[in-house]
Amino acid sequence: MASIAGTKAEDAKISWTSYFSGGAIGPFIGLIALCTFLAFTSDTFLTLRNFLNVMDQITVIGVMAIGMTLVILLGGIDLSVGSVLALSGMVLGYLGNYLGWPFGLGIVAALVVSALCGVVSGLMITKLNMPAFIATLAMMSIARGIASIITDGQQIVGFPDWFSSLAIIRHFGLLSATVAAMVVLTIVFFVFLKYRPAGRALYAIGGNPEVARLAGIHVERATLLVYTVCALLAGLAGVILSARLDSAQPSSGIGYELDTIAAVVIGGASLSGGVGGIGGTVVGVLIIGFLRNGLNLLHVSPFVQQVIIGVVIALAVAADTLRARHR
Amino acid sequence: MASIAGTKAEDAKISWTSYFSGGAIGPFIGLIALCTFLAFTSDTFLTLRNFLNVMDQITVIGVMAIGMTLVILLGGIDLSVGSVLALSGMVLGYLGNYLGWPFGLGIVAALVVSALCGVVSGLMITKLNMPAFIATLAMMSIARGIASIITDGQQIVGFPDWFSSLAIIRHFGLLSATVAAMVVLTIVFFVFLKYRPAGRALYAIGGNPEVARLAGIHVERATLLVYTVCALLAGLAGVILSARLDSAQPSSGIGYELDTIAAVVIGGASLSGGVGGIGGTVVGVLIIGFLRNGLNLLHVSPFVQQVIIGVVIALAVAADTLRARHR
Amino acid sequence: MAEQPNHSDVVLSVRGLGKKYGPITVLTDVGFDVRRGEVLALLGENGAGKSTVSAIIAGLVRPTAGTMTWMGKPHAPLSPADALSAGVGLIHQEMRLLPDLSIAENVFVGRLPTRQGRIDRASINRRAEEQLRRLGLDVAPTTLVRDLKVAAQQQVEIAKALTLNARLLIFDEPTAALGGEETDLLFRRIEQLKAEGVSFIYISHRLDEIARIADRIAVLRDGQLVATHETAQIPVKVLVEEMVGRPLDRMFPTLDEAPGEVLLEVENISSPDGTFKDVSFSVRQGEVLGIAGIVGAGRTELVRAIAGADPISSGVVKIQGKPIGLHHPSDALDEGIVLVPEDRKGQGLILPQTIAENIAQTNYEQIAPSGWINPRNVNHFARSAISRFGIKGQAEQRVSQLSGGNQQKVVIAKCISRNPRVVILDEPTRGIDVGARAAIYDVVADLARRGMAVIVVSSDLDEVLGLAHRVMVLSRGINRGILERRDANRLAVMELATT
Amino acid sequence: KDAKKIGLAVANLQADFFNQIKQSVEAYGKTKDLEIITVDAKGDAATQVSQIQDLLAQNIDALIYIPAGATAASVPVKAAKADGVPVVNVDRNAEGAPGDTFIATNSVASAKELCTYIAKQADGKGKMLIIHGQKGTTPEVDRTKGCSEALKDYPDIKVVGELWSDGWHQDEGFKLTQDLLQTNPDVNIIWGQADALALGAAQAVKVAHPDHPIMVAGFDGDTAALVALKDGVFDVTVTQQTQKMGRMAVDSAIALVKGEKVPAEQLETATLTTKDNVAKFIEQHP
Ligand SMILES: Nc1ncnc2c1ncn2[C@@H]1O[C@H](COP(=O)(O)OP(=O)(O)OP(=O)(O)O)[C@@H](O)[C@H]1O
Ligand SMILES: Nc1ncnc2c1ncn2[C@@H]1O[C@H](COP(=O)(O)OP(=O)(O)OP(=O)(O)O)[C@@H](O)[C@H]1O
Ligand SMILES: [Mg+2]
Ligand SMILES: [Mg+2]
Repeated sequence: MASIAGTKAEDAKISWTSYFSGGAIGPFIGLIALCTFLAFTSDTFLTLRNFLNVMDQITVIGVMAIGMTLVILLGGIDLSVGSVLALSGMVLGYLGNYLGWPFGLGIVAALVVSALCGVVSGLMITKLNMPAFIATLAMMSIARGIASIITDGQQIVGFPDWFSSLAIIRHFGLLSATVAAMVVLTIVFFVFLKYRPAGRALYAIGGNPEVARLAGIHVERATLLVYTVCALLAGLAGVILSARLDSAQPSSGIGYELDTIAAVVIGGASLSGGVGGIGGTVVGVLIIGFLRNGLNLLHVSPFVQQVIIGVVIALAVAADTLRARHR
Repeated sequence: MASIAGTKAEDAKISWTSYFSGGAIGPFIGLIALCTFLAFTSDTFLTLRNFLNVMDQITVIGVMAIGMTLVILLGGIDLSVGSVLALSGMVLGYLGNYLGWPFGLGIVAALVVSALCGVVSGLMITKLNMPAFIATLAMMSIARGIASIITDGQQIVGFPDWFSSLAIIRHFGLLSATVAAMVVLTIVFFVFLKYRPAGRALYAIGGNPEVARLAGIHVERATLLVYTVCALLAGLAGVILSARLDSAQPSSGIGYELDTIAAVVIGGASLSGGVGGIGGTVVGVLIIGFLRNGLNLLHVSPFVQQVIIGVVIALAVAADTLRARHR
Repeated sequence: MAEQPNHSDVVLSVRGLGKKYGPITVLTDVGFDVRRGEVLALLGENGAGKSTVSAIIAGLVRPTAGTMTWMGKPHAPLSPADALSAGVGLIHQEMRLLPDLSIAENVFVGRLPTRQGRIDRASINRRAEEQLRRLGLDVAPTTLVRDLKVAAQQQVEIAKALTLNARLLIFDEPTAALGGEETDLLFRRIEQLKAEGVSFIYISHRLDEIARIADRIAVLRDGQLVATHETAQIPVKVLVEEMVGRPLDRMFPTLDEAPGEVLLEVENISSPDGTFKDVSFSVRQGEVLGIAGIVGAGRTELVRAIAGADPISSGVVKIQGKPIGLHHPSDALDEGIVLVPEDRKGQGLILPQTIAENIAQTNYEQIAPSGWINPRNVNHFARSAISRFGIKGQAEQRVSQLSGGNQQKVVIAKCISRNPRVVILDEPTRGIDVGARAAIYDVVADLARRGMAVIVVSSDLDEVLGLAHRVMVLSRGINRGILERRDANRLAVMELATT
Repeated sequence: KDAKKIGLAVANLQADFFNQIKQSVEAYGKTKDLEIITVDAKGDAATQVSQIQDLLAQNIDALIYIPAGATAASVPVKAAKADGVPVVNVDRNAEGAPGDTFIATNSVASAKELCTYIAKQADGKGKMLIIHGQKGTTPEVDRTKGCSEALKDYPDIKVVGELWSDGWHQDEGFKLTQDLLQTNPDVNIIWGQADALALGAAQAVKVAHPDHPIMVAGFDGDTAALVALKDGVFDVTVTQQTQKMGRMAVDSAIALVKGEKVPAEQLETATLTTKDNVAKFIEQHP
């Protein structure tokens, strides 16, 4: 037998990092390099307060990116997350502030409506065999339209104190409830994808849906479920954003789908499916989060920021390739 | 051997439509249905003048969609087209209005700069093996940043008369120079993809790059070229938009990448590559163009428009699946 | 035909099975039984409908007519999951594995065992490794499938099926990519499972295997059952006649004994990663050179390098004495070297395209000499290739709809229609039926007769021996010797191949 | 206490109006020896909250806040107040949590003045098209309100068509106008609720070659638009005093840091601008 072996030691060295980053070692190195750089150039970057701020800032994208990871693993894409986020916030605000529903019930309703969007996208994809890109593009337009129709484009301001404090009060001086929710969800889905057969089934479907089907996996059901979960998480992100802004507006979340997909792909996932993971996504989300935060701290002018963000994203991902080639 | 006969007549019937729409018969039917509906509900829709207006309105997306078709055929994606469009316009305006270059030279320079963006994206994809999504996302951010830096975010207004008249004067009462350019480009690339071996090679690469390579096709070179052409066409779209608006601004073209990709995919192209064509793309561009125009003619409120656009896009594409299933 | 409806041992009975794809009829009125602990061989030409029958039984495809009974109960699986839970497993002929997952995960895909709520990785790794070792593959179970060659992947597929604990296993050409040794190991496993009462439906185009492993035989032709035999000891000649519908006089063509000038010279080439080292040989015009060796010997790498598909680290390749640069497959093609790759789905075909498009892709110099394509010429060219190679399909049909063997024929057709000078065929008859195989051998002989240099790589020793003027034996990447036709026999080759 | 470091959170630098204010704040801040840290939310409220957190993390002395999104979010103001940082709101103010001072153009009054001028120019009769901004946003609502108040006095001016843009962009102005002209070729007034929309509308009119003159009006007084106005591309706009607002914002911030009292609202009117008085605005933007 030829040498597939002989790298045991190196394997072990790599594995602890790759364990969490889900194989996205290049981006992981990029993240470390970025943080090191920022720590040396900005005196506020490496403070607990700034770190907590960044955690706050990434919560919305972080929660959405979890769902998007599942979708992309499956070989799909979901362009509707930004619109579903807006719809969720508007439903919540409308039920709570216009119709006077108990706010907790409003949250549940907002999540249900969001999940329904996912169900519709999922059905278009599985039953009508539509490309995910088109199905979710249609849903993107529809959900945004409905979100705007609810109050004829007006925003809704002023939610109960307990609700907006979810995003503001940092318990034990550390985690706000929303950040805690993101952390918990991240861990739950990390474990799910890594240790549960149903999680691994997503990798199989993304790798080759026919093979997965032949192995007895219910591909359609899983697909439907994943789009539902993704939309549900987008809805949750909408609730979190509403708490954070203490308001809901139909125009929120525009362009978030690209940010979210970017975070997942920077984290090493492949848009053709079957490759990626929550670990990598976390790295991707953190790269985007720290990058934006750091550039603000460094007083980089907004236009130059755009250029730098582009370059850094390219570098972070290219690092992976260069490393792979070097081996 | 199994009998494959009995479908000759039907085949022939389908083929003349599928010949031009590139197999996107569902969307083609959708387009016809849409036009019929609009013709009956709006008394201005079916006028020559309105038709010419729509042609004007789709020119920019139409030109970009040609390049995007090539990219998508190859199995790639280009998110940077909107930004490259803006950059092209700003380079043109800056050289012409600020530095006083001859305007013709400015156009050439704008196109060269745009093509360079494509070269850079293409090199990231072929040489650094980066996913097209990330490479062009990075380019999207970089090009937009540079476009804004040129004049510190200011727009540039007022170009030579001959230039803006390119988009205004309708020769023989029909085609303006810009619309004519779009039509010519469409025909050229239609012929290229259909009747030139180099065009067919793109289908092979998109279908299976390894098979294409073994067949002697220079996959890397073709990829680089296609991204360059796509960016070049986006730059041309930027020049056209500048002529049309008689101004250039760094914020133009935001979100056009999704519109363009949507047009191509609605036209039956597959994001996994190897399937699609200019005919289908034309159908996709027309669906989007007529839909927006028609809804405006019908004075539909903007929020309801969004919902309708989503539904119609879904229906147009679903028609294809349902038809396929029916057979 | 001999049917025993109430035979006590019958586990699966199939009655009146029919399948149509739109206007295309693929199966008509197929009926047979499978008994406990037996191997039923399902034979037939390419496109006869064997894979379709298997897919129906395994729940992948739904029939348009007919009924099935499994263990005495009606069997109408709506999905593979239904069939699996009933105890019916399938190794699909064409199915690929999941390249980005480990071997172990591939083996246990869809049924990963858990312990304390977590996937029991230790157990799947152990069981996968154990199973693979019994099949003769010694690689770490955590290796990604992406890094395996075709043969090893096939073994993983087999391991997957064998760990299913199914009561009926359908093997659709499991040995097409395997060498002799691996086949022996597989057969040993099948015998063991038979003894445990597991039944098999076994599909293969290697008729010599049938006599060894099968208990009974059913033959399909054009989607209809034409014969069932209660024993596997049927003369090959008879089986072939039943499959093809006419007698087949001979397998191998007679070769011209007078090769011409030396055309291709390979001098001391090595691969960068050492899969082959310092290999030299030459091929004359009109000569067929066979390359034999056990699986993993490096034959595929070697011929890919000669075709410019992979880089070489040292050595030269010459055509008519002139060294050629090989940086890209196009360099080789320009010199008239074509390669028929071993992996038809990964390297040979663009599945969503039609037969015509696939064939045209490599032949535009001929189809469109002016640089402008006339679609009519494309179809015309394809039609002549279709009839020349006996492909069952229409020019406008997508290759993904073809049966495996017919896909292989399309690959050969598209490569050889170029009129090359050097033709390299890597496992050219994998998955090809006997009749078509003889036709391909005729094509090979014809190529040689027309003055081309032909290289045939095959794991089927009879093929190499029957077809080649000389046989080069490769083992662990090293040329162990080149045997003249008169010296080449099984023993001599195997001796060199295992050094 | 003297102000040294001031944070400037801009809604969207892609819009000329905001960019003008930004440039004014930066230029004027320089003359006062202030460090101005600018961030651009690109129109997204959530991004802006993040950016303001980043600003506060750097211990700014005062915040100049131009809210992004449909209407002003209150959270940034609350966060700044929690850190004891005074806030100067520009252009928009949040209902629940106003800044220490609010500097803006009186949109309703300005729109009213503009539409009154238009109506007079048209001799109090005719057909009018309105290209609205993004539906539901504060400027769109206020400008629409001001204009309709003016038009109440001119019953013979009919608004025969109106459509809404998604992002106040020029190309939207073009398309929407083109489509509206299609069904109403006989209009004589078009009002774009921002100069970009008006410029797009003017271009659409040019393409349509109408057989009668059509008056095109805008709003904002963008630098580039003023040049276009001079060249006769369109007819009238109201110029917001961006430079002055920028200077006022800086002065207010300095005063607030010192602990001086600043009025809660400082509303400026926009100046009606036509070909006749545009020259001085081009030379020196107000
Ligand atoms: N989706 C489809 N549409 C149309 N025809 C199909 C489709 N799938 C299979 N066929 C046809 O069905 C016939 C039987 O195919 P099948 O794969 O069962 O053959 P097979 O006996 O397994 O052949 P081989 O030995 O080459 O594997 C072929 O002629 C094939 O072209
Ligand atoms: N059964 C196997 N076990 C381990 N490695 C294998 C096996 N089969 C193939 N390989 C890998 O493939 C390399 C050479 O394979 P290659 O395909 O070139 O050989 P081959 O002689 O053409 O065999 P094949 O019949 O599989 O085509 C080996 O060095 C090894 O890395
Ligand atoms: Mg088969
Ligand atoms: Mg091989």
